[in-house]
This record gives sequence, structure tokens and C-alpha cells, in this order.
Amino acid sequence: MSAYFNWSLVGKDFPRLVAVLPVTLMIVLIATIIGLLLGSLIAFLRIERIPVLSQIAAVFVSFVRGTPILVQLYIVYYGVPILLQSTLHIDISGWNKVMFVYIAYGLNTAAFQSETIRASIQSIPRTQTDACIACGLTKRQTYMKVIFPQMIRVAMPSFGTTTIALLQDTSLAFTIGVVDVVGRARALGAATFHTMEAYAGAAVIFVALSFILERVFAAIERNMSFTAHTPHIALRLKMPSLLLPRRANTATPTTPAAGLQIVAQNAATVAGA
Amino acid sequence: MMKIRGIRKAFGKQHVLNGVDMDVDDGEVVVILGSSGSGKTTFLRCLNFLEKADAGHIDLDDSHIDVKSSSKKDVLDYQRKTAMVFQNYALFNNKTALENIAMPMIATGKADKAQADRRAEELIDKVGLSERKDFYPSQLSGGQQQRIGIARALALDPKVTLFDEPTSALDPELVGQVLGLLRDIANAGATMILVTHEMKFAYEIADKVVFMDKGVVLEQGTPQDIFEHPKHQRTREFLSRFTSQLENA
Amino acid sequence: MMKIRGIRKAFGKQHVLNGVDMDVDDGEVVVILGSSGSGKTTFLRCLNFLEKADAGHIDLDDSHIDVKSSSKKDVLDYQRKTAMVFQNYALFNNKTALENIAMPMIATGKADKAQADRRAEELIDKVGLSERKDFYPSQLSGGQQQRIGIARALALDPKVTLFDEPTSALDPELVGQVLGLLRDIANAGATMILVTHEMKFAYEIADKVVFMDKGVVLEQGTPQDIFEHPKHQRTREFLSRFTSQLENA
Amino acid sequence: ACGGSASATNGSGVQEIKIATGNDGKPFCYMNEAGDLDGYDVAVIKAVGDKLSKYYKFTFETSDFPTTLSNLSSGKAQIAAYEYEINAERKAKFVYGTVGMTKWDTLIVSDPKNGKVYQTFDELKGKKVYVTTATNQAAMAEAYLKKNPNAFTLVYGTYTNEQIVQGLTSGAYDATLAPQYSLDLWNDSFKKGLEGSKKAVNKSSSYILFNKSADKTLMKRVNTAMKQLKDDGTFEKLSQQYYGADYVPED
Amino acid sequence: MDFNFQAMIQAIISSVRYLGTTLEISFVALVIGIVLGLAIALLRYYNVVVLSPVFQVLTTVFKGVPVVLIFLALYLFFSTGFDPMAKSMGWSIRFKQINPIWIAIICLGLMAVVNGTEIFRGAFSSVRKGQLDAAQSIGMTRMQTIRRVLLPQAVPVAVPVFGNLLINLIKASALCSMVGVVDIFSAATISGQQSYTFLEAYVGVALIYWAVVALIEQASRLLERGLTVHMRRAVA
Ligand SMILES: Nc1ncnc2c1ncn2[C@@H]1O[C@H](COP(=O)(O)OP(=O)(O)OP(=O)(O)O)[C@@H](O)[C@H]1O
Ligand SMILES: Nc1ncnc2c1ncn2[C@@H]1O[C@H](COP(=O)(O)OP(=O)(O)OP(=O)(O)O)[C@@H](O)[C@H]1O
Ligand SMILES: [Mg+2]
Ligand SMILES: [Mg+2]
Repeated sequence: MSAYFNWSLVGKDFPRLVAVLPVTLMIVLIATIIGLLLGSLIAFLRIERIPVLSQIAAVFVSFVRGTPILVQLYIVYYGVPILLQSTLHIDISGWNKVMFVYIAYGLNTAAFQSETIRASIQSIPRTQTDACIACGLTKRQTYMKVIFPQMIRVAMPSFGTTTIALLQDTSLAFTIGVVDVVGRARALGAATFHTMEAYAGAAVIFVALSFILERVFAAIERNMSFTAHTPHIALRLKMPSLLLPRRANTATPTTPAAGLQIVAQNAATVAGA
Repeated sequence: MMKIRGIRKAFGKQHVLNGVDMDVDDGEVVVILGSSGSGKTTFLRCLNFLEKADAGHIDLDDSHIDVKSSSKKDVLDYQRKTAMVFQNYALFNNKTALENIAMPMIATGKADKAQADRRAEELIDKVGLSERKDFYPSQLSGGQQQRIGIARALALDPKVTLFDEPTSALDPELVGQVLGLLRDIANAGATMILVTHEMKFAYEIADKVVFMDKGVVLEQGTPQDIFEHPKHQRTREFLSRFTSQLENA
Repeated sequence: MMKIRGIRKAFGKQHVLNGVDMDVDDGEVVVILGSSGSGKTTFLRCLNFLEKADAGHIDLDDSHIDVKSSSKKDVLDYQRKTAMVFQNYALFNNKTALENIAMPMIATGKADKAQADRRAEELIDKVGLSERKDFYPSQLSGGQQQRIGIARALALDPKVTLFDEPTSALDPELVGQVLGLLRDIANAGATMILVTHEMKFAYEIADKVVFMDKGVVLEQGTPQDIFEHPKHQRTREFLSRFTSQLENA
Repeated sequence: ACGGSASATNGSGVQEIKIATGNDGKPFCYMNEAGDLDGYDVAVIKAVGDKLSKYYKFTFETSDFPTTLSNLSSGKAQIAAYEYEINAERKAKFVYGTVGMTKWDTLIVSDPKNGKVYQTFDELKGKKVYVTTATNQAAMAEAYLKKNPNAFTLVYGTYTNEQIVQGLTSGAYDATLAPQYSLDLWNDSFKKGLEGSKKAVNKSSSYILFNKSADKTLMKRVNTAMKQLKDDGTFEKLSQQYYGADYVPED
Repeated sequence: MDFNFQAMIQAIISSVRYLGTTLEISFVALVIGIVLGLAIALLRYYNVVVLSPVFQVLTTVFKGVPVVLIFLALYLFFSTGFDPMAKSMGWSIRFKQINPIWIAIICLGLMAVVNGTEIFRGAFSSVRKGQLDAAQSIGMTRMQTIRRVLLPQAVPVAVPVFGNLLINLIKASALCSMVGVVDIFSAATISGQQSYTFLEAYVGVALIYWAVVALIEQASRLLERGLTVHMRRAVA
């Protein structure tokens, strides 16, 4: 294998991969934002069983889950311009290609996030919404003031896993010529005829990012636990059995129903590199 | 004055409430007794529209609600005249003790932020938890949570407050605390409907005791009537443990 | 005869048990009282090795256990001489009522399948649930679940049975049922250690009452000693609600 | 109808033309180590662009191979340059440029250490031959197999260069199909002694493609410019630079 | 742009024949993921010394490594390392005789193991602690507890998530052309290459994926329902 693996090349490739990291991060960031907003909307439509819209949302989610993301990317890349042109007469041929990548990954993330959000919302005890009704809160107030703040914490471990998976899945952007980390690795592999070294560099970046993201998400999760800002630390010890899981495996998602949903999504969904 | 008529509720084929009637005068404390599964919780939930009853009317002051046909707005208005204290506390987990009391006041437009905070501080003081006001529910003991739950209900200044077994999840010392607080509130003239298994407390505090069985009101009357001269065999059975305790001790 | 000496347990820096000693004679019923957080549950859990105590000895018949150094096998042997009934029932959710009773007998090698089934039927009959034997826990009411939990413990024919607040999650009628069952078992000569908040029941059933506070045994004695002539201020405070009830009623 | 949608005219009357090309096809069109688009096809098109800078501004639309064709047919580009050989289906869908760019003399490549150097398809009877999915080599092997069923077994894949070479040297398959310059690049990159058949099993040339609805003037100007560049030796110079030898077709 | 339905149908017809390959790879990988994932999850659940933290680190690392790299590295590792190893072990099998489908299976299997571990860990955490206490208080051994209490309760929780994993494995199996296996995705590409209708081919194969995924979702829902009969409250 030594003929195929050259350490010095890893050193040369690595900075070039780091240079395009912002592209990957932007895709992840924007896809995550779209995913959260649209995903919340879809989750809301489905939980409240809004007629027609909830069925459309269900088909959308099923389609996205059921088809390779490459196909979704093509549909957005070729389909959206035609759609906008023929319906609204908007010409978007001048758009930067990366916009299509944002949209495609945003829609994809939204479908997956909506399931996470749905599961997290459903994991919030009924008593919480009961209390809202009993206090005379409107539906909007119920969602904004009680459900969302609590849901975020439950969903956080899952968001973490999905985001890490998304980091890798962005590779398909290169298929339409957007150069992200995996795309750059592919290009370097093609240019040097040494693919392993380039991907190894990408692996180093992703593993590092995964570690960082895991930490960040864990921190957010802790911050959202509504126990962390204890005025007097001593008092936290009063009911430790409630606060601290007794077993050591605290890394597991706090609510299995929601947490699990996503674990599986971690499976790389790259189809057709 | 609250007038409840013909409340019915079925879950699927199971008829849980079969036409419950009840009158509650202003400032009256009504205690509902009944064995497990008799429909007490369901009844309270229907009164607060947490569960939509299948049929029935509720008149409360100027609100006249037909549970089946009244508009969303009328129901919301009516809801804002009632408040509920839950068996399992049901505080908002993402809000501190103080916020739990203040937020609903603001959300329902009963007070602005400043007023709400002031009133919340007052109430939290009243239930003896001033020094815990910035704690989250998970950092409070059961008895403390329940007292915050009661303060939250009181803050909304409801015409009627509903209590579903407010002490059943507490240890005996905490039970004492919470019952004491309820007694104070009752003495202050609040209108309350209360489900409890604390017979002794019911005996002391109630203006009227209602015994429910299989989704109907089997009998009602003053505590003396019900505890000392129950008319129905079922009521006698149910109360036997308590009354024997009354005699034994 | 069970001899418990110097049980200590800390969670991190928090010392929950600070050297608990206790003697339990064969056929004796020991009731542990104490306020919330005094370490009662932790003590029972240590006795059953659900929690590994930090120090202490337990002698039970021919088992001599040093909690720190005894071998896994000795502990397993000892564990099989004790059984525990949990506050929250803790039936196996994936087993029917009958299987819940029979499976542990088979797993611990106390009986073969046929014997276990026979014995389980007997016990389920004894706790009055023959017609529910094929139901899953989620299909049983709290009181029913707790009775199965007791039957499961009895099936193992333990030298000592530990009960942690066996009635606290039940409604008054169910409490009556379960307490009745416990009384029967006690009368039949079983050795029991029992944590409860049902003072009246404790008074009736206990051979010995132990009052725990802050992880130590504060005082112990016959029910008369403890309830009527408590030595410590703390005990008096704790019992005040109950004793006032004894007087009032 | 969509053909013209991607072109825009700027103030000075210079029209923007999008060229679809690949981004990982060394030595034709690829992103070099510095991150710039590079390769023979790219260089040729750039030279054409320089010649026609009065009328057009060429910009590249990069993607993988299948997507270049989708980009061309969807009108996201007017021209595609990625070593397209002539075949009937493509002819029906697109318009070929008239000037050949590269000689595609495909050799049978094998590792002499594993026995012999195969010279003809016939010698490969019963052997395994690797081809990359959806390439012209695959098409030509399939065409041969159609006429001579059971001649050899095709192994399809989307191997990287390492894998192709390693597959040959390890004997996972006996041969693959490639032009001389690919072979040279392999031997050079991995220090191996692979050899090609003496004679090509297939001869053809590659061309650029136009979108069918592309403007005829554009086609004419580009074809003319390419002819000039070929005649003045620019093609040959670029061929030396990227392929290491002269692979410019005669026509 | 025009969409050639004929070509799409053609692509569906030619790729459906390789459905078996896609399913074989995905299912075998799933089985590997279930078996090894269970083992690792148990090690971590019971916090087994050394092994538990080692697997924790490995899981985090493998989450970050691009699957493409795993395919590539494994292929090169096998093709250079297998024959010498086989020789020294005295095996008669050589690399060229190995069906590359096994390399694909190992790659996806690895991915399945990483995920399977996490799924089981989540499912275990959904089993109430009281259940294990009860088992322990009765004096059941660890193996008895796992077999009679932990697994029967964790499996129903894990089933739908493994359904998800299978879906993702099926989609990820499109990468297996990287090691020379023809699956439905590359079959569609081959079909698309003949008439240069790649887009149509992709859409066609997407429809196949969608159909398969819908079936799997349905099956896992049924399986889950079957397994949780006793967990649901019977409306008396
Ligand atoms: N959402 C529901 N779906 C189906 N049945 C229900 C539902 N809620 C309550 N029930 C049934 O309605 C009956 C009455 O329940 P309810 O909770 O009102 O009783 P309760 O008098 O409050 O009893 P307890 O003293 O145990 O709290 C019970 O048989 C219960 O199983
Ligand atoms: N796993 C644990 N980690 C840390 N602290 C614990 C743990 N388990 C119990 N404690 C603490 O130990 C103390 C004793 O708890 P324990 O449950 O034994 O009390 P108890 O006497 O049973 O109370 P209650 O009457 O409320 O059941 C409490 O302060 C509790 O918070
Ligand atoms: Mg109730
Ligand atoms: Mg306890």
C-alpha cells in the first residue's frame, strides 16, 4: 500500500482542504438554519394535523428520506429554475451555484430535522401543555414560551449527530462544481492521482470538527437543562437523584424516542460519489 | 356562582362521565371524593377544557358555555376565569419559580411585566418561598413545586380554582405544608373545587362534599352529612377506612 | 436473625448513610420511619446490594457479608435470600403477571418451569388476582401491580423481604388492599423490613419501629415507645401530624 | 428554448458563454493542486476564448462527467468540453464541433508481471477486464461483447486511479482499457511497469459539443477558431504540455 | 429541457435487476451492525473497563471519517494486504477470488456498527432503571438480566430506528461501485450512459429507492407494533 500512501502529500493537501472549509461550514450552517425553520414548520403541520398541508408535508418527508440526495440536488438544480421561470417568470440563471446547494441541503435537512423536532415535541410531557391551557395561554404562546424552549434541549443530541453527518454529506456539492472540503479532496485526488492522502486530510478535519461539535452541542444541552444556572450550587445536590443519571453512560440522547431517530441518520447518506 | 349541568364524556366506548351536575357558590369550597376511576380527574379536566366534554353547559358569571358549540373565543375567556392546580405540579420546566407565576399573567394580558413581577414576588412570599424564586422546578422539592403551582393559579385571580389531588405526590411533612396553605386560601374566601384523598382535611375544609361514582354524582352535602350519615352503601364502603380511623384513634 | 452493622454510603461528597446498625429477628416486622431524604431508600438498596455501600457488615444466617470485600458469589447467594418490593412496583414490563412471578424462580434456580408455574398460580391466587394472571403490567392498576410485586418477592421464599413505601403510589382503597395483604404476610411469620409513611399501619403492624434521620438511626423501639414517648425532639416533630391526628379524631 | 437563457450580453456587446467541463478529469479538465481549473480541454477552450474575445466571454461551469451533459442539455451551458467521442445517441442530442481535439487510441493495459501483455480483445477470452462505469471504454467493450458474447468478463466500477492500478498489479482483473497518456500517468504516479497493447483496439477522436439550440454564429466562430489553433500548432503545444506527447488528431 | 420518460423507464428496467445486490449488501451490513453494535453497546452500558472508553473513542472517530475513505482504504488494504496474509495463514483463497461484494459489505457493516452501537445505547437508556434493579434484587445474573429483561424491552424501541438505519444503508450502498460492485445505482448510470440521459436514469433509480424505502418503513412499523403489544395500555 506504501506506493499509494505518501505522508508528505497529506501535509501538502491538508492546508488546501482547510482553505475551503468555510464553504463546507457555510453549507452546513445555512442548511441547518433552513432545516430548523422549515423543519419546525413541517413538524407543526404534522402534529397539529393541519389538513392538506400535513399530507403534503408527509409526502415531502417520505420522498426526501427515500431518495438519494444526489437526485434531490439535481431536482433543485435543474427543476427550480424551470419552475420559477415558468410560474413566476423569475430568471435565476445568474444565481451562484452554491445557492442551489443551500436549497437542496436545506430541504433535505428540513425533512430529517422535522422528524427530530416532531419526536422531541411529542416527548414533552402532556402536563406541560395542559398547564398552558389551564393558564389560558394561546397556542402560539404555548409553542413559543413553553414547548420550544423545552424541545430544544431534547432535540440537541440529535441535532448534533445530524450536523456531523451533514458535514460529510456536503460532498455532493462538487458534483455540480461547488468546491467544499470533500470536493476539494476529490479534486486533489484527481490532480495528484493520490486519493487516499486527500481523503485522509478530510478525515482529520471532520474528526476534529466532530469532536468540537459534540462538545458544543453538549454544552448547549447542558445550558438548556434549566438547572445549570443554579444560584447556589449546594442546592443542586438536594435532589441529585433527579438531576444526575445514575449510570455513567450520559452520552446517550436524553429521550430515546427523539434521540434515536437521528442516530440512524448519522449513517452517511452519500449516494453516488 | 358556577352552575354545571349535564357534563358527559366518553373515551371511545368507555363512558366516563354520565351527566354531572354541580353548583358552586362564590367563596364555597367543594371537595370531590370518589374511588379511583370514578371520573374525578376527568371532570376537573372537562371544567377547564383540557378535555373537551361531549355534552353539557357551564355558567360562570357572565360566561355561558355550551361545551359543544361555544366559540373558541368564549372558551378562552371562560378558561381565563378558571385555574387549575395539578396533582403532578406541572410547572413549566423551562421557567424559574418566579417566571412560572409571572409569565401566565403577562401572556393572558392580566398584567404588564412590571406588575406581574411585583405580584409574583408577593405571592411567592405568601407561599413562603421567596428565597427560592430563581430556582427551576427540577431544583425544588415536591412540596415547594406544589406551592408554586398554587401561587401560579392564584396569580391569575381566577373566579374558581380547581385542585386535583394537590397533595398525593408528597411526603407527610410536605402534605402538612400544602394543606396549611390551602386552608389559608379557603379562609381568605376563594372559590375552590378540590379532589383529594385526605379525608380528614376534606372534613375540615369543605363547605360541600360531593361523592362521585361511575361518572355521576352519587350524593352531596355538608361534610357532616356525608361522613357521618352517608346515604349510599357505596359511600359508606368508600369511607369505611377513614371512619374506622376516626373511631379507632 | 439478621445483623446489620455500620452501613455507610456516600454519593460523591454527600454522606447519605453514616453507619446504620440494626438487628432483625426471625419473623420480626421492622418499620423504618424518617423524613424525606433521611436515607431510608438508600439503606434498603444497600441491604439488597442494589447500591454498593462503602462500609459495613451484614450477617444473615450462614452468610457473612462484608460489603466491601465479599466475593461476587457470596453476594449473589446473599441477595437470593432477600427480596425487595419497590415503591414504583418495577414489574417486568415485558412479562405477564404470572411470568413476573414465575420467571425469577426459574432464573434463580429455585424451581423448574412446572413447579414455578404451579407456585406462581398459588401466589397469584393468594393476592386475589387469578383472573388477571395473563395481563401485562401496563394493563393492571397500581394496586394490582403492587400485589404482583409482593407475590413476586414472596415466590422467592426470601429470609427477609424489604418493602420501600409499598403503598405510596396508591389511592386509599388500594392502600387498604395492599396493607391488608402485608398484614396477612406478617401474621404468617415472615421477616420484613418496611419503609412507610402510613403511620397508623406502622403502629399496628410493627414489632419494632426505627426512626432514621440524616443517615443514622436516631431511635428505635416498640411502636408504643416511639409513637407515644419519642425521646428526640426530631422524632416528636416528625410524628406531630400523626399524633395530633390520633388525639383529634 | 432554454438554450439562450444562460447567455447574457454586457454593455460592450461581449456575450457571456458558459462552457460545461469536468472538475476531476486529469489531464483533460481538472482542478489542479492550486485549486485552479486546468487541463488540455480547458487550455484549448481558453485559447479559443482569447481569439474570440471581441465577441464572447467564456466562463466555465464545472461538474462531474454526467453532469456536464445535463448542464449542456438543460441550457446551463452552451458548449461542453470533456473529451466527447462521437456516438450516435450524442449526435442526436447535441451538435459536435468540427475540429478534433485529442486522439483516443484505446489500448489494452495490463501488468506484464502477471503473465502477459494482452494485444487484442480476442486474447482476453475468459479474462476479467475493468472499465469505469459510464465511460466510452465501457461502451466499446460492451459493443465488442455484443458481437462476441462470452469473450471476457467486464468488471464495472468507479475506481480511483490507485484502485485501477492496484487492481491490475494484484491480479483482481487482467486488463483495463486506456489511452497511452493515461498509462504514462499511472506508471509515473505509482512507479509501476504497466504496459499497453502495441496496437489500439479502438481509434477515435474527441470533440466539443454544442447545445442544439446554440446560436449558429457561435458554432461557426468557435469551429473556425479551433481550426486556426490546430493549424498554428497551439494544439500540439498544449498536447505536449498536458499529455507529454502529440495526440492531436489529423483531420 | 426535455425529460425523456422512455429513458427513465429503461433505466428502471435495467437497474431493478440489481435490486438483489443492493438489498444483500444492505441487509448483511445491517445484521453485522446489529450483532456487533449490540455487543459494543453492552460493553459500554456496563462500563466494562478499558474496552468501554476505547469503543467510545472509536465511535466518535468513525463518525467523522468520510465513508468514501473507508471504501478506498479497505479496497487498497485488501488488494495489497490480503494475499500475503492468506499465504502466511496457509489459506488457499486469494484476493482475486474474493467477490468484491464482501468489501462493500464490510464497509457498510462498519458504518452499521457505529450506528447500531448508538441505537442500542439509546434503546437501553429507555429501559427504566427500576427494571434492572428489580432483576438484580431478585438475584438474577447479568446474562439473565440482559436476556430476559433488557433486550425484550430495548428491542421494540430500537426497531424503528434500525428501520431508519437500513434505509440509510440502502442509500449509502450506492457507493459500492467504488469497489467494483454493480448495484441499482450504477446499473442506472450504465443505462443512462448509453443514451446520455443521466438525469432520467437518476430519477428512475430514485423511484426504486423510494418504493423500497416505503416498504421498509411500513414493515418496521408493523414489526414495532407487533413487538409492543404488551407495552401499550389496553383500553379496558
Ligand atoms: N384519555 C383517556 N383515554 C381513555 N380512558 C381514559 C382516559 N382518561 C381517563 N380514562 C378513564 O376514565 C376513567 C376515569 O378516570 P379519572 O382519571 O377521571 O379517574 P379519577 O376519579 O380521577 O381516579 P383517580 O382517583 O385514580 O385519579 C378511568 O377508567 C380511566 O381509565
Ligand atoms: N444516586 C444518588 N446520587 C446522589 N445522591 C443520592 C442518590 N440517591 C440518593 N441520593 C441522596 O441521598 C439522600 C437520601 O435519599 P433516600 O432516597 O435514601 O431518602 P429517603 O429517606 O428514602 O427519602 P424519601 O422518603 O423521600 O423516599 C437524598 O438526599 C438523596 O438526594
Ligand atoms: Mg384522578
Ligand atoms: Mg425513599
